[in-house]
Amino acid sequence: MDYEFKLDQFEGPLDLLLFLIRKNKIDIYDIPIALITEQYLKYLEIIRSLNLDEAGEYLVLASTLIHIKSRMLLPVPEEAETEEGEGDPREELVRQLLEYQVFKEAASALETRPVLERDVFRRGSHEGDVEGTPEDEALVEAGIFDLVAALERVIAASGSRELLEIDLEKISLADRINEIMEILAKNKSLTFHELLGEASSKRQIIYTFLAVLDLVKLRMVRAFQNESSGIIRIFLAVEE
Amino acid sequence: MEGLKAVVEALIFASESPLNVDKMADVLEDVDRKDIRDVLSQLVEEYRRETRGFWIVEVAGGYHFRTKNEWSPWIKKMKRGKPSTLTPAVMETLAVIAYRQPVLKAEIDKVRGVDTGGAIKKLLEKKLVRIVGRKDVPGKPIIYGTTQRFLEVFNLRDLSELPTLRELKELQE
Amino acid sequence: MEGLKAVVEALIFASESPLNVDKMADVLEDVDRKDIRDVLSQLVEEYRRETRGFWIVEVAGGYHFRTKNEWSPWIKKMKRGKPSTLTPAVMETLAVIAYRQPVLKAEIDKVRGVDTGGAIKKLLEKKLVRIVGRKDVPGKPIIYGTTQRFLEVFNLRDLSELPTLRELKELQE
Repeated sequence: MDYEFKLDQFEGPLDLLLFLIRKNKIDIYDIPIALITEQYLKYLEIIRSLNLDEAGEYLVLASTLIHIKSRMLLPVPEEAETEEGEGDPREELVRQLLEYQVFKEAASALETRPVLERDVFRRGSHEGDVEGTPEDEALVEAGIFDLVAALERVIAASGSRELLEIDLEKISLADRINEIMEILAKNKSLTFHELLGEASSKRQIIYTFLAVLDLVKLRMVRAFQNESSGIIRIFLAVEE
Repeated sequence: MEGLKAVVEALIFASESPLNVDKMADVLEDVDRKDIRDVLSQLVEEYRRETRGFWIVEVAGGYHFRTKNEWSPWIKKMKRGKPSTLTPAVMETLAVIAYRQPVLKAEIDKVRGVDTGGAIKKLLEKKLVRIVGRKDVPGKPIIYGTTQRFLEVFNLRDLSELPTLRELKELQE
Repeated sequence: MEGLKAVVEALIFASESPLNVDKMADVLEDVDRKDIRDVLSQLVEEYRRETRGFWIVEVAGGYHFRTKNEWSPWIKKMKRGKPSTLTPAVMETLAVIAYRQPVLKAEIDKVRGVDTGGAIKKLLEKKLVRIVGRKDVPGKPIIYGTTQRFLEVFNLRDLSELPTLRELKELQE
């Protein structure tokens, strides 16, 4: 067998396996697993020797192939075959291969379409087609990925370590803080109990408690306890 | 309305993204939707029939002007800059997302048999794919789907226009 | 050349700036300049005469498609509702507020290393950010947080759905 292939020829282990199946003109539903495993491992050796980063991705399938090969060598327990659904050990792999093949084909089908800015083009310029187009300030077009990407830029620029690990728990807390501040803006003050009354789940009760602590620490609210009744009342620290 | 055809033509032309009938009706308050649809199909047909540089295509849920395929060699030459093409790995990832959406990264990885993080990032950057939300299971994994731009770039009216996956059906039988 | 008129039409349409005869001749190597000029004046004349949405105008030493003036009221109306995008600086400020809220302007400035007053103003106008409260320290600095509208625009159920940086890192090769 000749090993001539381009390094970037394969998109992954499944792609390599499909290549071997086609190269050997094998029926995908009846893969001679010993032969294919042998060839797969030889290619894997080359990939590894070339120190390709992705060699690791090919290892998992290699072990799957070896596992299937060993299972096929074992005699099939007579009753188990039909009763317990212990079918052909190759079945799962075939399924995966067929599925992968479908999407590989779908990808090339997509590429044959008239692709924008490759085969067909939009109007090049939108400048000056109408003068003075006012902008509606309320409408914004942006995706959540743009937001994370923006954060990444900020961190890269500032080298700020503390920003690196974003604590989602803290952000959930921010949600509750926003809500409490809103409630307090409407009702001058509230008892802690009243705030809790809004919380429906255990999680929400915890967040309410943490949010009040945080707000006190941030000096955004003030909490007072009545000496005789023990009731805690929360006020906005600064009146608007 | 006098000149309705020309106005509709002007609106599609001036719009930066495909324009749908709803939006046109919004702008042309007193005009009947039926009349808008009538001039639309007249326009589409005229541009299709005549030997012109561009025509009106139905894409991403609306109507938009696009150059006709046959002139692409000259336009490419004019634009010189090479269009950024997607690598096969990125295209495969896009295909899985397009057909399987809403889909999790773990599912895409499984189909392709490799880690698809880099490809997903590329698709997010190109705005062909977006974060749809998070799945309500432990770990709250991110759910991906395609964008309006995906439809525009691959000249699809909507997702139902994606070529059907014939072989996959066979597999499911 | 067969279809020269259509090619010229397509080139003007796809060009990012007004296109002059020199540039067209460059692209259409074997075609005589005189022929290009001929189809150009035919095109200009046809668009001028016909009742159409747009025409070809000569601007900045080149040819360019532009909507006809008489339709501008409708086009303006259409463009009014057009969603705008945020500049990178505004987006970065929004990201800091979203992930660090409740947060003071001084903290945002520190993280971004610039004065973010303008960006915050823009975000307040767009109702993506609001004043959550004031801190009870000298100067009573304003504390910022995101709004309900922020969640709507970014399609989030709540703030815990914000993707983490770790998730973004996972998407890198």
